[in-house]
Amino acid sequence: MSMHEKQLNNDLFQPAVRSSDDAEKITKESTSFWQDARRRLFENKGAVAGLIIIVAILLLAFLGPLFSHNGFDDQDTSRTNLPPRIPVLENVGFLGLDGVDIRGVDQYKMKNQKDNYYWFGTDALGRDQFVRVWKGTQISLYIAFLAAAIDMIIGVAYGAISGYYGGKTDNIMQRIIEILIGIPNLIVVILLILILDPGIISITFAMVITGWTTMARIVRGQILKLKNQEFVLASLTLGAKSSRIVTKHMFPNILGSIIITSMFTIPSAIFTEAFLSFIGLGISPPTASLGSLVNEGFKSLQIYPHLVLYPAVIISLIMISFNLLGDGLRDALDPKMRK
Amino acid sequence: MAVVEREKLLEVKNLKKHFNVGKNAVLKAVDNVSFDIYKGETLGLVGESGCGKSTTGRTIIRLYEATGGNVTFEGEDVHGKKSRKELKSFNRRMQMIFQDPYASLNPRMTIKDIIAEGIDIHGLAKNDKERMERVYELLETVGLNRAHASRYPHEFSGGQRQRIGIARALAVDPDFIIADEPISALDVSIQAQVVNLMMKLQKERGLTYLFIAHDLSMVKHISDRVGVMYLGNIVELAASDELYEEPLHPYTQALLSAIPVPDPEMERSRERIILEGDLPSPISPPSGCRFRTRCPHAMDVCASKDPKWMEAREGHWVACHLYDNELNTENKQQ
Amino acid sequence: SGKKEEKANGNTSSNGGGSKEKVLNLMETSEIPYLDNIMADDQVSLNLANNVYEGLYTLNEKDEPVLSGAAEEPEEKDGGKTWVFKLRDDAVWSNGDPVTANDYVFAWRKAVSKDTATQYSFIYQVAGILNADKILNPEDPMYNKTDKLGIKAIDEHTIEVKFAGPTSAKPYLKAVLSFPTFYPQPEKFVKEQGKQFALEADKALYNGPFALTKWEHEKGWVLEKNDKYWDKKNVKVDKINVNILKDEATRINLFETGKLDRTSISAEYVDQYKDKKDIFSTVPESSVFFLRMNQKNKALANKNIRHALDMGWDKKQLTDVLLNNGSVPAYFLVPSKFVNGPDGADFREKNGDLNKGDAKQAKDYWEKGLKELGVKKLDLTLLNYDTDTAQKDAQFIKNQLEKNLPGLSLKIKAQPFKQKLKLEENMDYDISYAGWGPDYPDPMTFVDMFVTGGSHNEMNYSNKKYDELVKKASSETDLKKRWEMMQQAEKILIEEDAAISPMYQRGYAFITKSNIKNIHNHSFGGDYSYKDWDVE
Amino acid sequence: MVRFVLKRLLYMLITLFIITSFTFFLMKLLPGSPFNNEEKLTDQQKFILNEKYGLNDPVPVQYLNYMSNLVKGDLGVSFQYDNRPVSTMITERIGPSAVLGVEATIIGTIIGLILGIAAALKHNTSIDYLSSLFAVLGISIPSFVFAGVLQYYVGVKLGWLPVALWDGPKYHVLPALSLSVFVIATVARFMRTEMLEVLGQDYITTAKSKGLSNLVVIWKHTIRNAMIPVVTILGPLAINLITGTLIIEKIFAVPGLGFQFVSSIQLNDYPVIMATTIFYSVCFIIVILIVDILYGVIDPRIRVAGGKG
Amino acid sequence: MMKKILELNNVNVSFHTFAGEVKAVRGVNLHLEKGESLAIVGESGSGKSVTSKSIMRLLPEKTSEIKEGEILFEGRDLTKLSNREMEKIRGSEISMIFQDPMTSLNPTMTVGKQIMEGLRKHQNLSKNEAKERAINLLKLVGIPNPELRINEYPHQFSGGMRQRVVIAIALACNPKVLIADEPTTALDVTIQAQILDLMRDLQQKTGTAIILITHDLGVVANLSQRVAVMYGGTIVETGTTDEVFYNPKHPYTWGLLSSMPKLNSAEKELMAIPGTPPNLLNPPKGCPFAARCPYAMQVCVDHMPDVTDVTSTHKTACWLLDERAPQVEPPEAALVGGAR
Ligand SMILES: Nc1ncnc2c1ncn2[C@@H]1O[C@H](COP(=O)(O)OP(=O)(O)OP(=O)(O)O)[C@@H](O)[C@H]1O
Ligand SMILES: Nc1ncnc2c1ncn2[C@@H]1O[C@H](COP(=O)(O)OP(=O)(O)OP(=O)(O)O)[C@@H](O)[C@H]1O
Ligand SMILES: [Mg+2]
Ligand SMILES: [Mg+2]
Repeated sequence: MSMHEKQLNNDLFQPAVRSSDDAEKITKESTSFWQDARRRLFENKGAVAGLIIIVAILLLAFLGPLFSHNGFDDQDTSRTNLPPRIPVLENVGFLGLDGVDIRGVDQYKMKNQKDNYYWFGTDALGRDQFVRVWKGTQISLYIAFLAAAIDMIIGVAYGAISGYYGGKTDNIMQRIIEILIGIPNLIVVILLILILDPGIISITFAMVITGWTTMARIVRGQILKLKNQEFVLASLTLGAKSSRIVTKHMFPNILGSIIITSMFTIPSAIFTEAFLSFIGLGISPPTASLGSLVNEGFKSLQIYPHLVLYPAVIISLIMISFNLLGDGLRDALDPKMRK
Repeated sequence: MAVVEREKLLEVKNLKKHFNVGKNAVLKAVDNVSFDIYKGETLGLVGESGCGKSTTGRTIIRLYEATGGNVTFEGEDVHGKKSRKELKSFNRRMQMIFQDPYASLNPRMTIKDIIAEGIDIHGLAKNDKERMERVYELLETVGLNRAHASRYPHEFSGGQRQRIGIARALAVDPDFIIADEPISALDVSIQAQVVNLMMKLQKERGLTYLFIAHDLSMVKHISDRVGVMYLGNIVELAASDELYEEPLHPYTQALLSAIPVPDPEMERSRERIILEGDLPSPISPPSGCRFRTRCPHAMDVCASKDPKWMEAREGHWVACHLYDNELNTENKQQ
Repeated sequence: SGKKEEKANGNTSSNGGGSKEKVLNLMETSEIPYLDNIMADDQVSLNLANNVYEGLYTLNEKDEPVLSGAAEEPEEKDGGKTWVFKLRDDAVWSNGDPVTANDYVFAWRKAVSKDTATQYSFIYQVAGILNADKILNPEDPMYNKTDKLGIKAIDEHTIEVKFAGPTSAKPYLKAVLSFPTFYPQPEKFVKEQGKQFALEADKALYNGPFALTKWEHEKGWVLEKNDKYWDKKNVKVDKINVNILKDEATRINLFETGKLDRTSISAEYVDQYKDKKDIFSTVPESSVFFLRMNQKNKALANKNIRHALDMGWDKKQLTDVLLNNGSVPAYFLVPSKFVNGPDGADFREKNGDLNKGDAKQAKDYWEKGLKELGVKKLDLTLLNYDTDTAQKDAQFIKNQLEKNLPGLSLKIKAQPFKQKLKLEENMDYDISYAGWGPDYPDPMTFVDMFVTGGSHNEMNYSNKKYDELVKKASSETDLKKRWEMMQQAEKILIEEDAAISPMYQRGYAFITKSNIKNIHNHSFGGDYSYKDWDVE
Repeated sequence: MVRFVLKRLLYMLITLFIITSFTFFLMKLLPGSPFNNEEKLTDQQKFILNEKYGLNDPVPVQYLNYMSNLVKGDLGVSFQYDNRPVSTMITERIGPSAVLGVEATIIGTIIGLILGIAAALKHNTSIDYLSSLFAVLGISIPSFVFAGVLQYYVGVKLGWLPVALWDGPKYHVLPALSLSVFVIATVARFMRTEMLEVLGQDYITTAKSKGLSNLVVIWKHTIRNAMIPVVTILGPLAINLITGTLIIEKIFAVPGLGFQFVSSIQLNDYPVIMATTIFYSVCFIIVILIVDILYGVIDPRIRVAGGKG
Repeated sequence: MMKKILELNNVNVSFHTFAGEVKAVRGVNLHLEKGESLAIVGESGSGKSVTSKSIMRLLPEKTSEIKEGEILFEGRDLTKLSNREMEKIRGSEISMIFQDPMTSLNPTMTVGKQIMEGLRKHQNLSKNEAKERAINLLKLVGIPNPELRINEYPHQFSGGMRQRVVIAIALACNPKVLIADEPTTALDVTIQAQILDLMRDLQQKTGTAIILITHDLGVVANLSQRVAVMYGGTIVETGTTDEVFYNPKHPYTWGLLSSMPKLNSAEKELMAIPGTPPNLLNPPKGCPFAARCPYAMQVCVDHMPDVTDVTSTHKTACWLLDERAPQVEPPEAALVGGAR
């Protein structure tokens, strides 16, 4: 009835030879969870873009200042408030990188700085904004990472203890968290900053003191879930000690959530710092953070927009890229998405 | 099969496991369950979802602390206070296989580490080479090969994963394995792989199983004796053939008649006992006999009196007022 | 909103025919702390009091006291120790009640009462009103006995004021009496209102050129020409809207959109506006800013080090580039164009600029100082305000000093205003950015700060000669001598001892709509008298 | 339900007690005194002032006084503003802040929902990417930057809307818009995720298999269910609005609570700082409570379970 | 002869995923006659649900595609209908029940509303009429107190009850075809018995044709007149229930039958099908079962077997039925009848 019946050779109707292993063979290459996650992460364009931007900003934060012969606090009142000017790009009119300010005056000419190039311009004290922006980025990132790290330590420890021991301990610890959650963080941060000596450590401390509850809740939730997972029960029936359960079974499985949560702690710490700077409670000069630079620059937004533009763009870039990376990591690490 | 003179491996007496759920609410997941398991046999445990099968298994292996009753393993009380060492040796002798082939393997560990976990915990291998040897051996025992050792769980199919779970349990050379619905998450054609493997292993290693399932045909196939649970109680326990041929308890009867048989002819001619309604909530179970609300033979006495757990025939235990001779004679006298 | 504007327009046209309603749109950076003139202790309150109330004297555009509530100059008795004032009988409160002698007595007694606890009660001591110091001293038996204060109502429109010492030693006395703490208050009304007094616009009575007709807390207020004011024909402006605007960009934006007539601007904006002569102006002030050098610190106890720190930075760059608002470099304690001496000459004319050294000189002093101290390096902290401008200034100074004085490292510690004051009070600082504005129009308000143990000498400075001069000057009735003593004291303080390092005399840059005329400001008390302002 | 609310009220009280005490002692740690012109005060005067405000008592006594007054609803008087009762200061200021907050929430939620829904329905299309980009930008760019830019361009350059001040509906637009950007972004992001989640649910397939049109399925089954979890983020959003108002009110000269809070911080006006903190906490806790209750009301699963239990 | 109400001719369905094209259904031919009950069995991932969803056109619009073939419902090709026309068919002419009763009802809408929705859309009933009808439907599927329960939410119902509600929804407009995708898999045996009983009852009353998807052969034997066995996206064997159970021709069917323990047999060794199902991302060129088939020949690996008519109703796609192939007997365990 069908065409190829005739074309088929009789020999083909012999039992096929096969090794017994064939049925169990796995053809795909072996991949661990993390390799898999990495692949998924790299498939996510947004996350990759975020990652690249973060790396680029990190590099620039440390290498950027080296591009300039100026220190971040080198003042010169003969070159104050210069708009940005970049070689080559200065010739591309619409970019506005030609040293002409918004009133149309070539400030470099006016201030006898014809031979100098300040890529991001200078501020009211004649400091090279390029160096300051990257130094500020360093500080902001430092605060953010520190906050995230401390947050992680306290939050993870609290959440893990609460979830792992369960029962009364959990009950009490949860009640405490419930009460803490009722406290408006930012207000407490503001009050704390008021009494602490302003500085990186105080700001970080103030942010951390209220910030860890989210992490604690997430970790607790995860631990509670894991505690009843069958692979943990299996380990228990094998006689595993708590330490083994925690290190081998729980920790590797909540690491993803911890990373994801931290990815969102970092931008929010940067944001909080910027906010504090904005209401005058941030880093004290001459040290600058992105937030304090924005705050300073914001006052002259209309006259010297370059002072606020660059730090604001970098804050936004950091926020965007951490958010994108965080989203990407969530997709990559969230077991829900896994087959 | 001679029921007499067999060596008891495990004795469960009046086992109770209650969970506190919310304020003042107690969920009696397992309530007064007693049975014995003999060396080398497979005891099946069936019942509807939520009737307490898993809880029974988990309480026996001490994943849960029992609320009451005791469990003796080879004459030794395994509940109550124990030193860590004693517990550890107990852990070596009793093992468990889990239901969900996806949740029962740690996704962050390689197969060899999963299987070797018991070996590591109990220090059963002197060195890494010996450890790997044992892992390979176990893999082969469950029909997988060496190449799989360094892979991760998500790369395996459900059946393969379940076999990995079995290999993990076997790694410590247990005598007794509690298999909690090891096949219900698997496809029919794959279920046979696992069941055959389990039966093969039992034959080879003289293992004893407590086999928990809700699929009666599979339970019957693998078990020597079967216990039927309903809402935290065991209502009937008998040798599997006997149970299937002459079920005594109305619930068992209904359960059996409810199983669809892959035989159209038979299906067409079969009389079905369709039970009314659903399983009541275990938080507020019916008084007296817990099955009475759905029982086609319910009597007044069922609401007021707990049925006794008694041996209606030799080796055939049942808890039902229908078979309570005293009660029946009482009734007759009236 | 459309409706509001319409209404405003309507007003203008209906008022019209002849005169158009003259409206000023001004701003403040903070809410009115006190509408009660006795409590007023800050620029906003004092300025308001100056415009809605009136005392015996007011300051004219040259800052000279002129009669206002008093009908004529006082009759002097007791060799000048008692003054008798005749009050004007046409002055009334905004409810129509006359302003009586009793209102003065009531107000002055209230001002020194412990229950009032106004921060400006000390001005009664400054004026030398009889018993004021005793009434205010908790240790004195006369403490809080306010009826012992040297003021008495002779009749409904006459008051008699007694002074503790000769009034001739206080050439500034009449100007002091123009200060709002000396204004009268309507006793009956105040008592009726009780705690509510002056908490809202309608909870106070006004006897000044303007009345507060609307007060929306934290938002703004409205002053309207006071119809009952005895001199209302000389009040040109009909209405003044004041909004609270804390953000500078907002102020500029409002100015640009015509919603605001005048605002101060900071350095950044000066560049923007300084060429627009018709709207840009700078206004000098009588406040002087200086660095306190705490002599509790060993290094700062060294005169050479202090000299070095004073000369080691470029004051002109600070005022021209950073402040850029009409502030001038200060080489003095007593500001210029503040008050004229008995000879009619400015205080500065004689003393001129002190310590006007350069970086090289500074370095020499520095090296000498270091040698004397036997160290190569010095770590000092500069206590600072936390405002943006102060921060910038401090960074500039730090940068300059560290550059010019090798081995110096200066840390900046910025603190909110109050905290900074606390630290100063505890002398818990090395160097501090400080400022002083006059309380009365006399150099003494500056000079007596640094006497040994004085409450404003928060830097452990002590010089016997200086103390002597100041003490003598305060009771010297020969005004010329007195003047010279103060000049001499200033010289000692700065030229000899470099006890402080003056930074600048503050000025403000303003942009003002070109149709606003007759603006002038006072060097103490309330900043402005809107009575004189005009809108064209 | 009643029990749930009562329990929550108890927590609220504990939380409030902690916050109040915490704030009180923090205030005591603040260096500096609250008096103006302190430079010019003599020790005598300071003593008198302290006496007047009860600041010479030992701290525990002050604490007890404060707490007992608080229970009576007396928040003390402002140090800055001539004995003005703090409670009236706060009640006067709530208005603009609340109006602004509510407007921002409403604008933000509506626009956010629309964006989120559009993104989810046009999943993986340019609409999705655009809306997601906007959401990320909205979360990433500080609100004061938006405020500054809006004020300058819309207010000054274009002259469409008032630059600042608070004199009628027209004046609300820019501040409310600046404040709502974050709300828009957050709601959009959340809604998108929830929509996608719901769209993948079995009951959506069931609804489709009934023959309902796409529009009906989306409107009646998807959006409603996706919106339930969105309610949970309204709490955090509300807090964020508080922080937003601190800045936005300053920029737009809105006479609100945030504005006052910032000035009271700058002026060390303890009673106002404390009262505002307590007030914010109360609002915050109430918002959380309302959100929780609301959640129960709109989600029948919780409603009925709560009702039974 | 009965009338074919639904006919699938050479239907191919693919999913476009990141990893590539998943050929989930490959050349499926099926038909359903009026009032009959057809079962589709096969292991997980064999394409049963995809086949049924493609009839309803419920596959995800963006990622899936019916690549080839036609689906004729009363002569109309469903693949060619506009969305609007399809909406008219869904729920009124063809309706569907899904596997998981716990998730297939909208948790925030009362049960009554969910039943009424379809009614109001397709039959233009007023609110009260629809309510009346919904109550009747609930009564029909055996829910006590329907007047009260109609206002309750799904979570207030037990699993079995919910599945009854789902059935009520599906039956609301008296559809001609009811597709039940594993309607009892998530339920307990005793509840499953109730539901199966109910479905059989309803079919007799309403005459609706049923496509029953399951992998439980017991359920098939219980409810259906004809069976189609799917494997790897293709139909490997179809026939009447008796034919397939008592005279199975395909080795996969044999495997399926013999891997099930029988209550009444004493056989101790089950026949397991070794290995795992094929990867549909890259489906085998030949017979999809070849890799696991104990009787596989070389031809099976490279060539798709032809469909052989065993009887007019019984068709099998297997090379073993070719005359050139060696004669193979089904294993003992696969013989359902043998044990009788
Ligand atoms: N940790 C626990 N806390 C509270 N209740 C529990 C817990 N574990 C089980 N239960 C309850 O105990 C009862 C019995 O549960 P169990 O898991 O033993 O049933 P099962 O027979 O194994 O059901 P299934 O067939 O669904 O696995 C159920 O009602 C369940 O909800
Ligand atoms: N949305 C989808 N995207 C990609 N692949 C899909 C999608 N839905 C189904 N598939 C694939 O199509 C194949 C057939 O799936 P289908 O759901 O029809 O199987 P099934 O026979 O119903 O199995 P089960 O018994 O598990 O329900 C599977 O390999 C599955 O991975
Ligand atoms: Mg179970
Ligand atoms: Mg399916």
